[in-house]
Amino acid sequence: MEHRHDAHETTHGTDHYMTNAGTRGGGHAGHAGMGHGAMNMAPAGIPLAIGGEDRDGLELDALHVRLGPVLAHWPAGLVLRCTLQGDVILDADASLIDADQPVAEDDGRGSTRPLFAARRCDNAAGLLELAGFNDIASHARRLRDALLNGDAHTGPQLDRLARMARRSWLLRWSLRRLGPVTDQDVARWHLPDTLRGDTRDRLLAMLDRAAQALAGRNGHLVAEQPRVPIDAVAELVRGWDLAAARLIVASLDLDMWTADRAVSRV
Amino acid sequence: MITHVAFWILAIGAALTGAAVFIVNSMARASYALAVSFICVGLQVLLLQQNYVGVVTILMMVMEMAVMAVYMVMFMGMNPALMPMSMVHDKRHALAVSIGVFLLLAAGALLTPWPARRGTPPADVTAALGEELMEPKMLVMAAVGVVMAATIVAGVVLAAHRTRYDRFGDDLRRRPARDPQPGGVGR
Amino acid sequence: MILQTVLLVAAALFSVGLYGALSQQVVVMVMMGLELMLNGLILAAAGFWWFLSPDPSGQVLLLVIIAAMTVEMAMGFAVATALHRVRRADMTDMAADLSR
Amino acid sequence: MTVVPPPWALAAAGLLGLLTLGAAVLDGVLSARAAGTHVRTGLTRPIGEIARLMRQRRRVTVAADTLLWRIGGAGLLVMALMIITVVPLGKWTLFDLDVGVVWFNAMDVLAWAFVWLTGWGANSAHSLVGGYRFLAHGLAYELPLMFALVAPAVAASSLNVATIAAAQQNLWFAVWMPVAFLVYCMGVLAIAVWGPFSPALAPDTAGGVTAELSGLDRLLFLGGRYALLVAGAAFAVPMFLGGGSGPLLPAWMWVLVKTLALLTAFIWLRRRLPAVRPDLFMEVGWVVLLPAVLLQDLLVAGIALGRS
Repeated sequence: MEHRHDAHETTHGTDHYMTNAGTRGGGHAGHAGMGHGAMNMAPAGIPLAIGGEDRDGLELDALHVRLGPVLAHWPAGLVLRCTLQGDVILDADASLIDADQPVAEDDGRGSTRPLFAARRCDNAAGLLELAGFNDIASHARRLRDALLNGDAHTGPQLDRLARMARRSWLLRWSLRRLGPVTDQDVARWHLPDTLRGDTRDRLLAMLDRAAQALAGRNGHLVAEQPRVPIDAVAELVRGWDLAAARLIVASLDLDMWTADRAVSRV
Repeated sequence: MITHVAFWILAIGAALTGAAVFIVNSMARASYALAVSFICVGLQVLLLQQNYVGVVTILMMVMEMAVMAVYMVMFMGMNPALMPMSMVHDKRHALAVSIGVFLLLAAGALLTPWPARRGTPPADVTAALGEELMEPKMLVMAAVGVVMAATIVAGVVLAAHRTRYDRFGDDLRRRPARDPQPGGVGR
Repeated sequence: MILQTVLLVAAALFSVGLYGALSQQVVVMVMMGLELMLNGLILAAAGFWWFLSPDPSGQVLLLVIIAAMTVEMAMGFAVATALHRVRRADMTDMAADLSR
Repeated sequence: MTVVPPPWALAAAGLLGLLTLGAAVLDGVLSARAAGTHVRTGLTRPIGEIARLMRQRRRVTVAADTLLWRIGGAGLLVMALMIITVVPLGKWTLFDLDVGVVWFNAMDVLAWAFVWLTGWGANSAHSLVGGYRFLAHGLAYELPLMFALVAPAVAASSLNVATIAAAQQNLWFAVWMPVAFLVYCMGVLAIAVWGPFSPALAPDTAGGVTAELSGLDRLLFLGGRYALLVAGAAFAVPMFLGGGSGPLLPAWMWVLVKTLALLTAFIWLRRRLPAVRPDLFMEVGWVVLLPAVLLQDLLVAGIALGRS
């Protein structure tokens, strides 16, 4: 469990009253009763949080919260160490668990077309669940199960899912303008082209890729899949609130099974 | 009889939770102690047959204290939410003054020969209040309304950090606005 | 429940609030003290209304007190936020120092 | 209007409990159907969940504010009970308060306190974020809800719930003040932290205010949400849906039927609507809902003035 009064790792360890009192020097006798100095600064053994600069200029306490490696609807193995103020992610630092372990070179799990499509459906279901669209999410999950079971006639179902996602104006309202990735971002962080646009665009693209894989239209699948540098994930969530960040990460369609050092595939 | 018992329970509750505001260590507890004190007073006002005012007191104050708790946690720098705190100055003088004031007020309350009750309560107290507000005391209502609206505007202006120039650009033409996080209607 | 007891309770609430308003250093805590004083006022006004002259116009006073409280709180919060932004001050005497 | 003696409060609480359980079962069935599993699992899951939570040992977190945490967890259920005291069932009521509408309003505001306290008490970042998200929602929904409650009161020129119900003999208020009705329904979903207003306990914050809740506390909190849906639906009946008026059936039965119908709609809506994040909803609440409901009030006031 993470605590909201985690230790602050930066160097300005004094609290701001002390700093203020110091700069003002004398004329300060009235504060004798305050007795800050005598206090134990770590209630229940947890040092107090310390404020820092933030985007709203409120200097709220900075909390250190780790997201992952295991979290519902979260790419397993991804760890984001976030510095939160309120629920805004001030700073984040991404890493992968077991990144230095040798990964079995493609073990066959990601190679077949239905499995590739199933993985896209799973990621889409996670994103939809996070956005609170329970019905479409259950649809995506059932489709994933059908794909994994090798059921026939999944193509029309996938089309239906994509149509539901494309037509829902509520989905559009809820996911548009979240975590936009521009052409410059793509170039700067070496992101795959498929991530361009906002969260809704990426959701639709995800479902498109699944449909293409099932129809056998894209030849490359895993071997030539573009990769998402892990640091870009941290870059993308910076400045968003916790929930928006969860949506953005889910929309990246990360696939950690084939993760290698500091790189993931889309 | 039951009203008397209820009144005294509420009275003791109001006073104790009121005192607890300045005794407890936790900001959350302090603000919600004050909320409980207000609820007790609101219920006492209900006992005094002023239903509307009593219930409105509860309504307003619980909301205010919910906001208050957030402000406490936000702005009480070194987080006395968890620390035992003693953020008082001139404790002795304050105590002396307030005890003096209490004695004065109590003496006044007990010793003043209060006049006998004039008039009788209206049959429907709330309706009477409404008519009063909308007819003879309309000015009060109008003034309160304007003051409230002005408060909303002034409060937002004082507390806001970004102006419309930050959002819409220097010529106010940028659409959509540049916000840290986009809002729901997409302006 | 007679007028005297109601007024006693109100006086107690008012005095506790006064103690808080005088002794607390943090702006928000001072506001809590003020609120508690107004709380006492509400009770006293309700008592006066009921026991002395239960005609409708008296209740208007109560509503005005409640309105005053909300305005006080709203402006207090706004000022506290503004002070915090500008100087990181949340103590009354810090705010006083800043005015010099 | 007959005010029944206080012991009947127990019966009212029992009825609330039954409807609450029914709501949980209905939600279970709908979830099971959507997930493609057998409907029976949906029927039995709420019961099993109650049994599990009653036996579960409480999770302990470091430096939790246990007192406030427990108060918050149990509070929603108390709110629901307080709300139904002013709802007339046919011609019986527990508490014939002349300012019943304001009473409902005062009780629904308690959600601000209880949900936030539940988030605060656990001393965990995720649950605290959940608590704040609820308050952010509150800032957006509370004022429209208040003004939505004003509309029926103005139309019936009374704050008494029974009088408002009686004023709808000819036409339900829901029919000619649809905006107020919809905003009221939204408010009920919001105080129950339900459906679109569930971000305070959504999976995107690892469960939000419920992240660390366990055992009896969790049962009370989750049960309290269903109970609030029930209470909100029940209060809508005299306010907007004509109270006990209706053909054939006795008045009290009509109240129950209407409550159940609205409750079913609430439960069903959860699956159909996305969660509205507070950052999105704040603007909608102030820019769209508040003006809309104020216009509705103006219209209602005009019609009421024209009638008198």
